[in-house]
Amino acid sequence: MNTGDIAWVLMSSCLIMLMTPAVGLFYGGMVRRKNLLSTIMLSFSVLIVITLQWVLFGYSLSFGPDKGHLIGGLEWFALNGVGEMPHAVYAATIPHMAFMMFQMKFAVITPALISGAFVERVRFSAFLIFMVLWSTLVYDPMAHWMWGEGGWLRNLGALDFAGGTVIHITSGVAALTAALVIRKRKGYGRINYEPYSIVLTLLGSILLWFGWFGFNGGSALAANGVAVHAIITTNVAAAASALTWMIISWRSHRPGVMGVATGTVVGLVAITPACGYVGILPAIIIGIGGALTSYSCILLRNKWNIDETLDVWACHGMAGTWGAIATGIFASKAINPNGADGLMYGNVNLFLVQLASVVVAWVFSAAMTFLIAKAISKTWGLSVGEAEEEVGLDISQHGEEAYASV
Amino acid sequence: MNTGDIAWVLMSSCLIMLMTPAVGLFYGGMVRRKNLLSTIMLSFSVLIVITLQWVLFGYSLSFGPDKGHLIGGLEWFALNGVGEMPHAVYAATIPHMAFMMFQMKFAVITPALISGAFVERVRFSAFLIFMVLWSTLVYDPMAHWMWGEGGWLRNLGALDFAGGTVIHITSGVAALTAALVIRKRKGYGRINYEPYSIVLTLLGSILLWFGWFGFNGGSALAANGVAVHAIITTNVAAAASALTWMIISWRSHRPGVMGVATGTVVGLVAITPACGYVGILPAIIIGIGGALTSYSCILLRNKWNIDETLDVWACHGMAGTWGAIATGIFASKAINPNGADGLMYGNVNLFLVQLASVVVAWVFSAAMTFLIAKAISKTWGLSVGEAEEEVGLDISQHGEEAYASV
Amino acid sequence: MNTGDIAWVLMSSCLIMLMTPAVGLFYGGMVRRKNLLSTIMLSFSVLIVITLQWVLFGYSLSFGPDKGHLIGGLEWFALNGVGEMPHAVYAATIPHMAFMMFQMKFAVITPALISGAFVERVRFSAFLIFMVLWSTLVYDPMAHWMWGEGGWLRNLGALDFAGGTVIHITSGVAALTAALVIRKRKGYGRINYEPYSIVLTLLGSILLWFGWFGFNGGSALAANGVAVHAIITTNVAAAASALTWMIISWRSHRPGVMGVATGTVVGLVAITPACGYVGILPAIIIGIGGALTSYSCILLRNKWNIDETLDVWACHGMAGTWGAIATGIFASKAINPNGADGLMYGNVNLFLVQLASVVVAWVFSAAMTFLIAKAISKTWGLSVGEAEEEVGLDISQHGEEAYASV
Amino acid sequence: MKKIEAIIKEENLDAVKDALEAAGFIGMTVYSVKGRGMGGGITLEWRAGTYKVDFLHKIMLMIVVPESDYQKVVDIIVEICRADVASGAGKIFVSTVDEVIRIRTGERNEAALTGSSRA
Amino acid sequence: MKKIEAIIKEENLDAVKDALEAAGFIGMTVYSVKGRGMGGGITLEWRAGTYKVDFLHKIMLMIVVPESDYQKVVDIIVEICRADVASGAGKIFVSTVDEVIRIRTGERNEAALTGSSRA
Amino acid sequence: MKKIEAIIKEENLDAVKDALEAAGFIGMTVYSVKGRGMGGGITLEWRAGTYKVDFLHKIMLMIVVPESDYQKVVDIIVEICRADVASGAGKIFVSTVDEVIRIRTGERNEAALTGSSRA
Ligand SMILES: Nc1ncnc2c1ncn2[C@@H]1O[C@H](COP(=O)(O)OP(=O)(O)O)[C@@H](O)[C@H]1O
Ligand SMILES: Nc1ncnc2c1ncn2[C@@H]1O[C@H](COP(=O)(O)OP(=O)(O)O)[C@@H](O)[C@H]1O
Ligand SMILES: Nc1ncnc2c1ncn2[C@@H]1O[C@H](COP(=O)(O)OP(=O)(O)O)[C@@H](O)[C@H]1O
Repeated sequence: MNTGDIAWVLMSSCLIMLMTPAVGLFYGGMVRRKNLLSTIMLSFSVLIVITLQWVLFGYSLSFGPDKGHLIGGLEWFALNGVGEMPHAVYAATIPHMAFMMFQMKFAVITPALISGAFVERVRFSAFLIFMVLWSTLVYDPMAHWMWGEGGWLRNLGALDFAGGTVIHITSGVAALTAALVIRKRKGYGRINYEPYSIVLTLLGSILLWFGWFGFNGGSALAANGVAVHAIITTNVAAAASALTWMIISWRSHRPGVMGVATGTVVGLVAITPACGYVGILPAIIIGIGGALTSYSCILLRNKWNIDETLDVWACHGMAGTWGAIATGIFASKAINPNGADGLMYGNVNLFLVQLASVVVAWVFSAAMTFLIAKAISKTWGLSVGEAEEEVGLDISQHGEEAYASV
Repeated sequence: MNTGDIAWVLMSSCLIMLMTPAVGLFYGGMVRRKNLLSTIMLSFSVLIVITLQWVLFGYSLSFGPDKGHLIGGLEWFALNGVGEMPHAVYAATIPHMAFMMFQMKFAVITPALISGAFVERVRFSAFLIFMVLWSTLVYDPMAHWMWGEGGWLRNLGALDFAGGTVIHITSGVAALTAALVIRKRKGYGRINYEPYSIVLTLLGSILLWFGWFGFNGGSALAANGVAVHAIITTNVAAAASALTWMIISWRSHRPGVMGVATGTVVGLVAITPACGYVGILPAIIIGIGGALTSYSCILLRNKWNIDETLDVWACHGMAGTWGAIATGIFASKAINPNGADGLMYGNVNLFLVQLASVVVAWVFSAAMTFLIAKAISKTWGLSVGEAEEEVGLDISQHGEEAYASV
Repeated sequence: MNTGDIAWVLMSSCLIMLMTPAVGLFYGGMVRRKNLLSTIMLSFSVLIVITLQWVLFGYSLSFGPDKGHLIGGLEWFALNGVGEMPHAVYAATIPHMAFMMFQMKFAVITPALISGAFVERVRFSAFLIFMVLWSTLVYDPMAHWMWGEGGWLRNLGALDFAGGTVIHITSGVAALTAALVIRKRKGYGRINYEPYSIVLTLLGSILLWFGWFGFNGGSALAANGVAVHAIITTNVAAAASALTWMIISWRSHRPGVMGVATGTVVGLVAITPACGYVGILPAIIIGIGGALTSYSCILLRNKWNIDETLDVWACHGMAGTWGAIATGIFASKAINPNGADGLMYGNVNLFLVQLASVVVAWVFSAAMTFLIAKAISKTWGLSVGEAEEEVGLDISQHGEEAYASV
Repeated sequence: MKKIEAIIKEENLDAVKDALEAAGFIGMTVYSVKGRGMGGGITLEWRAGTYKVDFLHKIMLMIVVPESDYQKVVDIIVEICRADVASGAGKIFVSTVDEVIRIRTGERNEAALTGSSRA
Repeated sequence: MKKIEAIIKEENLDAVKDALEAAGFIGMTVYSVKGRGMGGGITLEWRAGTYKVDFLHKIMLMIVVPESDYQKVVDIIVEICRADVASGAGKIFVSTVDEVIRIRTGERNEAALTGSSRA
Repeated sequence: MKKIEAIIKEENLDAVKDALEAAGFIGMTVYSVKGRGMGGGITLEWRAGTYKVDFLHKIMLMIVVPESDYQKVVDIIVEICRADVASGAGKIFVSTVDEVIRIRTGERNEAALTGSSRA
């Protein structure tokens, strides 16, 4: 084992931990004041619940001994057998537990991202049920396919450095699907839902950027040149995307702060699958492409008149899709010998595999999310009543208000 | 020396540094707007003042050459003789200075925790005097007994991985004691003191969780399997406690955000003494137990009609007490060979030693705090006048307001 | 290469990344509500734009192959030739890319600091132009002179551990100069511009303190005793300065939170050039001196009636100047063998070299900033119209408001 | 002239504003208030106990119009907000204003309420 | 009908509210204001200088009642807030309201102020 | 007595306050409002779309004075705020107050508006 690697992976885990509540702040600033706490609480509660799901059985399902290339076994229930000794395949230089911890934070953030589709009218209890089912039935299998020893997408040779497909595509598609199941907010299309606190959203995006260094850099699972490289491409793509968003919104109106914050996150999403495989100029292109993709998709979603409230699909699903495909284009063995060459370097195969993995993630997430959301909707009920929506979820779901002020 | 270990301990020190102002934010959100700044300022000023106390003489008193198992000598005044070379006993693979720095952050946070008992009516100058005396006369000896080379509790074999006893019990008991000395807030029992900003409290608890990884993980003083393990148990206990609190409050009313934020911190406190010694399932039990303990103690404190304003005793003192005892129950050499086996593994001795150390911390902290608080109260005065309380401490003590708004 | 060193430098880069938006929060809390977002946005946009400038050509200009001791060549355009292999001179144990990343964050924060002189009336587009020109024409050469292989100040033997001269003097002097070019805010001298949110400023200063550990500790470019030492002196100087500011303001009025937050930052600035070279007691003296210097300079600036809005000159320029000179006084080879002895240890030479480097930074930054600001002012226009100023920059420049509230 | 103080739901502000604008009533002042009508209160949570908060956020829309127009304004507001049959639809208070002064021009009363002098 | 505008201390709001409720006055509107009475100001600090802020936070409680009830309401408020002998106990302004409309039902005047139509 | 409600720019509050203080009008109440006069609105941005917000922050300054003084107060406010020729200089509404009660002393009407009983 290597203490430098351990230090870096531990630190990365800490950084990623911060991201889940940061998603809460990012989203929280975008809703109306009466739903501010409840929006943050959705993310915060994922951190709490999925932490437990993961150590009890989620990790075992995702990374445990492979069953038919489809799922991990329950042999590692309650981390039984997961100890200090490294797991040779997953990360040879750090304790197996460190790898488990690092992956936990990935499992945690994913349902938190989806929460953006539900805000302002979801029943808190329904979201708790949703997240446990979704994490178990969608995230865990998907993580196994892509990253688990024996997983079939991994065997196919699909690349996903830090979760563009597993995390961002699945959550984005899930968000769109869920929005088709849960009812719209009252007055959707008629009322302007003004974001209450752009400062909070900005604070969230700052912490997300900070945490994403752990997300992407930590995915090297060692303190090495790949980790360094991944952090740099991450930073560069975020900047390129934010600048692009700024310019687009300037052309149509003015360079809004909300837009720049969004652009930043979109750039971070787009580079996620690619960060350890592509060079600096491709990273810039990926950032720019992410902004263009997500921006157009927000317009599209608006036109479709779907109340996917905080545009998780456009910002995560579509930027993640673009990133996964771009990985198939720009990946280069010169950057990372453990990766593969992409289309630009004459390798059509990787490109096709990437496309395949994108399609799989889309279809699987959409189908499963629909079933889960529909089932909850029919039995327990997904959304609150109109009176509760009007009073606001902070009071109706949590009995509190964000700010005491007469 | 090992660069990986140094990197991790440095990083942990940075994380813990963040915790002290995070306590300020956590507490700041719970008071009325007119006392918001002053509440944060109590914590912030501890960071400033105890940093200097520590490098000048606090470290020497705590960890300097032992005098009769009771206190360190002043040989290391102004860090004289504390240098780059490792101290073989305290931490063999990192510079002695790094160990000093890491411990500084522990010394700093402890009086900040106590400040919760004083808010909304303490004189700022009185709190400054209090913290210097308390840190010197309570924290430094207690740290020496438990962690200093030659300290008598350490020699007895008491376990306190990251400060459950030294930090949380002493500060919690001190808070309760101080609350018996300082006068109640005007209107206590009659007025509802509505917390001004649950968002700020939540932000504080997020940063505390983040920082606690350094607190507990860094206490391994190396980037090794114990550090990894400590972070995982920390995370798990926090989640278990927060979930428990959510469920309890749901049963009686609704799952409040303030409650979940509190539950999180309580879980972090409870696991602190145990994190490097216990397994995953015990960590869950410790988290649950912490929530149950603190929740009941808040109700109790309310019934006693004591204005221990932000429940430091219930949340730190009692969760810390539970954690210290639970360490005596669940500790296992299989987890950490440098630890000991607890009651569950047939070792009554550790359990008794843990009980003894708890009793010592309670009695010592209560007695000394009473003397210090009483002395300040009789001479300098602990609390502001009623008019100043009514105007609010932000204006009366600091000449400022948290938010400029007509 | 050494994984511990890599882990630490990566982590430090993450910490410093956080500082630039933290400057935004710190400044943002000091302006009126209608300019809050725009103030944060100035810093945030530097992070975005200078990231790209740096990877494209800024790094090459600063650290690329030396041309006549004055500037780096463009050989490293788009990081061409900057790879995983360490650069033997800059940092022998980490990838060259890691050094590049670390330095990027320095380049990014410097123009963000200057933004404090512009707030509440600058055109956003003009600031974007300003920052690109300034970074290219002032920062990059200055960084080359002091830190680039072959740079003439470096060759002279000037010491600047973490950027007191390169970052704080240049930005502070630039701020003063820019304030002489841009018009004053409407009503300057007549209206009280009440800071909108001291809480936000405090949050900014907390994150700055946190990030500064990476800034100063990371400048050792290794996880070694010097890094540890630098963090400790940093912490101590911040505390000493904050305490000094608290006492000064107490004497004249009351210990304000805004003052303590400012004092903290000033202490961090003052120790920056010295942190890896001086002992603990000198660090305390440097902190105290920083507070005294900046405090007096704010009064002076007020008397001069210059609308250098957020006192960047007093807090960064003058504290940086004091720190650079103090380095010439207190530096000691006993602390850092790679440093030099200062005046106190009988070496007049270093003291004179430090003075020289200070003068160079002042003159160069003042002259260049004047040219750049004047040029923009004459052509594009630096400030918004009075109506736009009155409506506020958030709405007029970004089309948004910080908080939605009727 | 009459001062109309309408306490309405936040959600309805935009619609009311637009309707008033369409009818030529541009000038107005709004602010955030909390209030309750004849309904009861809501119990909120504080850590391990509970407390009662019984006010909900509302918008106060204040608009001063010539006497002749006030009924029209009231009707518009009622019309829009009434759609919402649930409780808390709001209340309107009408009182008399003795004098209106437009600061910029010093115009008084009805002249101060019209846009005429602006051109 | 009468409009009562009472500017009181934040601390007293709960007690006043409860007392009014007990006396059957449920509907009311409150908002945050800053104000000063005949007292002076407070000097605040800004980095190395000082500035003066002389307003303190108060609560504006606005309640409209039938003419016959207004004296009772005033008395209740004075009674509760007067306990507090320090300065800044507050002030009450009473004025006339010409018309009250309950938006939900369209009821006018006194009918709009009672809960009768709710059942 | 007269109630003067002046809606002015934030920037002018200090000057108005000082001028009123100089003329002996100490007691007053202020709060934050948003409003628009006869001017139009402003279009704001939301991610990839836009939305319209047409209110700007203003200060409501409310001051109750004896009938005899009200013209003086109006003049002072107009005087100070008028300097600013741009749009949005503000508006003043004057109405009648039937009764004033100083809570601390129970004094009524004009007595409640003067500082006399304070000594
Ligand atoms: N008597 C009153 N005096 C002052 N404000 C009132 C009064 N009654 C109602 N309000 C205000 O009007 C708002 C809406 O009242 P609403 O709940 O619609 O009344 P109701 O239940 O009588 O129909 C309340 O939130 C409160 O702010
Ligand atoms: N003449 C006035 N006009 C408007 N508001 C007033 C006036 N006098 C007092 N107030 C308001 O009443 C509040 C309480 O006044 P208070 O300090 O109790 O008055 P006094 O000092 O005259 O007894 C003040 O904070 C202010 O908001
Ligand atoms: N008819 C009105 N009713 C209520 N408030 C008004 C009215 N007209 C103006 N105001 C308030 O006065 C403020 C200043 O108005 P201003 O823009 O100066 O008026 P104008 O453009 O008519 O000169 C507005 O922001 C609004 O709050």
